[in-house]
Amino acid sequence: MTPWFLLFGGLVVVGALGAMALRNPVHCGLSLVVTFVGLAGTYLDLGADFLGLAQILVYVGAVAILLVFVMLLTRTGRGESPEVRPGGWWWGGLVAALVAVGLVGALASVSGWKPRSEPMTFPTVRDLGVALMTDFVLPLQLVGVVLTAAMIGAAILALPERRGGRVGRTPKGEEPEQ
Amino acid sequence: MAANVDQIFVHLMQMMVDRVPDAVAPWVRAAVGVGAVLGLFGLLFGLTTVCERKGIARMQNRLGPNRVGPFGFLQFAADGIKSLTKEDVVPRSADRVVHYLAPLALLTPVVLTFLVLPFGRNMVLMHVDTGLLFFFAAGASTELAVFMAGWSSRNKYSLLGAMRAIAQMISYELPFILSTVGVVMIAGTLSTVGIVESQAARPGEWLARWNLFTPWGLAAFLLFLIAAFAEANRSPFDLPEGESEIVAGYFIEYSGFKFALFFMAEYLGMFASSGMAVTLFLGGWTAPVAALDWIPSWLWFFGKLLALIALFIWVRGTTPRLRMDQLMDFAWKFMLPLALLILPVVAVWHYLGGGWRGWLFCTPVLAAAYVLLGRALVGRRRIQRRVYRYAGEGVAS
Amino acid sequence: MNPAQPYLFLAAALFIIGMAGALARRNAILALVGIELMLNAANLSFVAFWRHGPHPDPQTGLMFALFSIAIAGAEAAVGLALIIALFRHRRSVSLEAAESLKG
Amino acid sequence: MHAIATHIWLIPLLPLLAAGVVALLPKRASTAAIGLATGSMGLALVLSLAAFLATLGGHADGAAHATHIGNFDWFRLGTGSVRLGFLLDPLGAVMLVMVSFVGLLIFIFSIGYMAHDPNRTRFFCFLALFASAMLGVVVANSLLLLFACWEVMGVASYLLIGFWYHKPSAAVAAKKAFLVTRIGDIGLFLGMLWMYHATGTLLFFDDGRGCLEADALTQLGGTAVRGGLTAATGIALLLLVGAIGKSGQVPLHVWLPDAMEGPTPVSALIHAATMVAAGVFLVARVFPLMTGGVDTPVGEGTSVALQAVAGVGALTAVFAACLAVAQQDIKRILAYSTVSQLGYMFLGLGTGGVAVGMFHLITHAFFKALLFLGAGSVIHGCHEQQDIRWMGGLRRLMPVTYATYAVGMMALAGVPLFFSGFWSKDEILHAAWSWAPSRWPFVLGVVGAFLTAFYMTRQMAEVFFGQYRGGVRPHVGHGIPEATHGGTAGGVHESPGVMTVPLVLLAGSTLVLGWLGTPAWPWFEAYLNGHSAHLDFGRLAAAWPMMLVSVVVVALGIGTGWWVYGRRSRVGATAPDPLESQFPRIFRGLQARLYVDELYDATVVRLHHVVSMVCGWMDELVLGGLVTLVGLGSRLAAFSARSLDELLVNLGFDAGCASTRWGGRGFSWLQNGSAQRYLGGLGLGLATLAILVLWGWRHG
Repeated sequence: MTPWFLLFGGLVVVGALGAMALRNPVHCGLSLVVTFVGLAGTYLDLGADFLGLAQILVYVGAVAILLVFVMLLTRTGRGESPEVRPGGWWWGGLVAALVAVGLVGALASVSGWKPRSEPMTFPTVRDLGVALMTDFVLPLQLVGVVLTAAMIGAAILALPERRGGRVGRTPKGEEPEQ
Repeated sequence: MAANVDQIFVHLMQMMVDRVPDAVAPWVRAAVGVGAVLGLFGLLFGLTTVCERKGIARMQNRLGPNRVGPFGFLQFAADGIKSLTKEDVVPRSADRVVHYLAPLALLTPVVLTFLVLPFGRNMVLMHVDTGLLFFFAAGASTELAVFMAGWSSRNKYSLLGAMRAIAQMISYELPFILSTVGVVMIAGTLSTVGIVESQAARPGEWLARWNLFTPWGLAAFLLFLIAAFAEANRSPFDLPEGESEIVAGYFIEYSGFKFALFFMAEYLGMFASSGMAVTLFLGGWTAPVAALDWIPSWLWFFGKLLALIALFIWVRGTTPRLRMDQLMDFAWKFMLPLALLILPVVAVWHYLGGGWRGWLFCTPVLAAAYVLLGRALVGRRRIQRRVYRYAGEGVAS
Repeated sequence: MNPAQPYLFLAAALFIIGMAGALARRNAILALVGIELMLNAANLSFVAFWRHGPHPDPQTGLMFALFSIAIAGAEAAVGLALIIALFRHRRSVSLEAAESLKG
Repeated sequence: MHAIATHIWLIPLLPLLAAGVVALLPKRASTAAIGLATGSMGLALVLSLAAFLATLGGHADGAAHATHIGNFDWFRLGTGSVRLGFLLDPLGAVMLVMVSFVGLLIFIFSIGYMAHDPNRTRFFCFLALFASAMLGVVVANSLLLLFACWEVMGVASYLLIGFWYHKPSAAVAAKKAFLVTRIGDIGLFLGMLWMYHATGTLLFFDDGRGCLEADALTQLGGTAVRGGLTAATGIALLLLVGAIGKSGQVPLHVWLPDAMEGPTPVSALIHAATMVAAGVFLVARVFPLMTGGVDTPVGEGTSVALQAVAGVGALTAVFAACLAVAQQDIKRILAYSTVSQLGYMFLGLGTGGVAVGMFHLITHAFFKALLFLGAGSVIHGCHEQQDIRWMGGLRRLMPVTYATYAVGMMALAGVPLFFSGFWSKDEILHAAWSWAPSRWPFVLGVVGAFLTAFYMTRQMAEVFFGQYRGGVRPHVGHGIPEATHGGTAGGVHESPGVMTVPLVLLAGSTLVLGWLGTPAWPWFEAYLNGHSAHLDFGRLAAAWPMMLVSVVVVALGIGTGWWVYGRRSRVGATAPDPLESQFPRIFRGLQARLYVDELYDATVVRLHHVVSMVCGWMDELVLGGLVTLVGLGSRLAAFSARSLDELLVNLGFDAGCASTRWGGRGFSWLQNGSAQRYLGGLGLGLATLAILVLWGWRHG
């Protein structure tokens, strides 16, 4: 347990708690960013440089921005009242506690962990690229397909709908009726 | 001798680190490095503001600052003192915590981007395998700070400005990143140092191998530069801050030192982008021709950097602001396809091994794409000389 | 205690926090945030196992996490698009607004 | 020799590239599209001829099988890899030449036929795509590649049938063709999976490791599955289902006549010459598998799969011929005749082996393309009129079309000596006669031959003889102004040269091709088997009784046809058919295609409706109803309890009642549409699982 782990782990936990418990959704989103940064730090600490930076690039640079942007678009910035379902924490907490019992129990009962026999070799970015283009080329292509489908799907979902079910851009000066 | 001058800063740093205990050596190295960068670029920031004001004034037939110090060059010091001493006004309805954190959240990643810029031979603060990725990861984080500033002010202009800025930054981030991929493909590394070294002249060659000297490199450089203008929210992409439309964009409600921080972060971001452009396309600290190798590497880097900054100022002084839809169209319908096209072109270039065959293939392809995309963007509208019509002229015709 | 265990406990904590939030919040965006947290917890454990696991495989764990990040990006985009579509119909992003789809 | 064998993949690639480029062209660039598509097809023909010559050279120097294969890794998955390959052998080479030659002629014909269609560009794109897929099927050395091309072909056929998609009937026909052939494709797909499972490869030939080579066949033939069948038989039957679907055999023949809604060149290309032949080709390609995995002598035909092939073929031959007798649409008659002739091919494959079936395939492709293009020319001349009752007397108005059509008709009917259809059909009948398991296919074949001669005579008489009866009814053509035709002949005109030249070329080949497979000089069979042929009139002598039989049958058919239709030509378009007045019920039944479509509507489609209704109902029941039912049940229990309560004890049960009701509500609470509840359920499940595993781990 390095000091870095304590620092970043603390960021992760505090950020996650904030993301889930703060009243204002925008604060939650910003708190989520803290979690992401903490996670990226943890990855760097673990020696996964590329992954850590990718985490920042994807989550902080894209996902979090997208989240807050959607919050602005849907005008939830002020927060709805009440922000939590009636009995929500009770219910969520119960389920989460049960899961926690399971997970922590499983983790705590681990025994007979064999330490790594040979020293760790950290793959360079070039190694990762070569692996992506050889052993993992099929998953890579699949991810490409999934991302393309998601992009098109998201664009279509978010396009304004017109009467008669046709999806498309509304002509200028003609706002969709709500 | 030349080698000593070239490495003078490296030696200085080494001397300093040698004098402290080993345990704190890395910390000292980091602190001195960051301090030097902050000091140097802080100073550059100040001088740039003055130069910009004076330069633009000259373009607009004005005088510009000319009172403080010799030829007004100490104006930035006066401005700095003023902003430090001004009252820090926070709107009552603002979200205080976020409002306070926003300038810091903007400045921190911008400063981080300087860590991976190689200022000269052996002069990079953080020599990592993933330098370019680090640069973009840090750069991507700035959007969040913009959002924080705009949202927390509880001002509709600042919110509008933030949304404009985010939309613009996300749109231009794609060509910004994609235009560099070609360089990575040729250099075979994400390390900024490796990229610079791959552009140096090989022994026996008289011309350096700058990426700018290839057809795709030129195209990618222009794309990168345009995207950098947009990322820096500078004219002609200064919609997020358009004074005449939304007062000052996302930092309307900032005053005093926080405002100065925003201002500084913007300029530092511009320097970082320029530095990255130098690193990626202009050969970093390498000399353009082998005969000029005796000039210290850091001089080359800063010379190129200053040239690019001058270009930034020049563009700001001479271009009108785009409209929002033009801005988006330009990013998605012109820059993104062109940036994507550059990738296969680079692959073919690599496959052909450059040379005249590479030129023969790449130049027409890129030129054709440029012409076709441009025509598609402009559409049926014919570009013609602007006709001015004045009130009182005939309404008919 | 083996070296991976702190990271795994951290991942478990992240997962549980995310799950509790996803179950409790009314706001659909925040439920999505909770799910993102759970995904990130899974990623963290991938990386922890990659680094400290007994099986000396240089890349697979990283690759798994990398692909997971990519898929999570797609998931966030589609989820948020859905929320926008929901908002357009109901003028609200409360999950209760989407409860009319019941058997 | 080797140059073409190793570059055989160019042949399908060229039309594919043309299709790709044409797809990107704007609509107005139709000239470029036509040039590209036709040019690529011409190049493909040249390459095919080169390939053909290469295989000819192959057995001149004494090689047993002039087969060239080129396999490559498509992609690697884990440790295994999926391999594809290309193949050039006599069977494929002759198909290549046929497909590209007929295809090229049809492309040229289309230039004239589609000259007025505004969507020519799209049309040629589809045509080229189709041709590419068909050529791909021919050169594929892997069942997987064959299947892929097969499916592309299906898509292209769908697009072409529905080319005039603004006509509802065309759109429906396209959908029907697609769905019905899909049923067959499921069989093919399952067969393919089984094959991969059993042999671990999908390559046909792979230096002894392919699935059509001795090792795999012995293994497949030796693997018994239930019912006394071997794996080879099972796979062969499944592949046969695919072939049946594509080749329009009974019971999946219903799509083919409807497919005539497409433009006539499409009918000629797809539904006469090439695509429907793909089923036959598939059976021929996997013939070693069809024989049951063991080398039975050709003609014995003892394997179950071959018996099925022969049975299906014989049945289809007669069935479709019957239907053809009563059709009024010139293209539909040809369509049913195609189905019937395909049945002959299957019969030939099943009883006589590859050479017999393939010979008929090749000759049929030429004369049926000829007939279809002739029909197209007639239709084009008659202003998109397709009903033979509204034609007549075209002999004088369209002399070239008439002459070439007559050649095609006589070839199809099997008029002796000079027409290719005679020789190929005769071989099939001969093989059927000497087939050991049963005499029925032969009898059915003879009946079919009679019917074929009969309905073709009918068609000739109706279309080309008598008086022109059209020009009265308003036409439902596309884009032909009403004013262009007037006068007694209704403006009927001979088609332009670009359409008649292919007709003449096809007629010429029809006359020549027959000589390649006479019993006296069985060059074709020898070529496929890699021998060289010898001229021997003795074999002709041995075959003459059969030839006599078929001559008599054909003469009888043509005679009857002429007696019924030719003696007195039809007076007016609305007059009833002579057969109709004689046997009204049978004729109407035949006209309505023996109600097969209605049967399918009443059974398969209805069943499908019922099944989907049941599914929908089950869905409601399980997802919604069940919960409500539980609630209702508990309420019912509660209600009865309360009644009892009120009636008998009037106290004490209230609490029980309430709790039961609460239970019912509890069940329906599970299904409340709240995503978070569902997520919570997931979480609870996960927790339970984790705890159970943990428990088992501790105590297990």
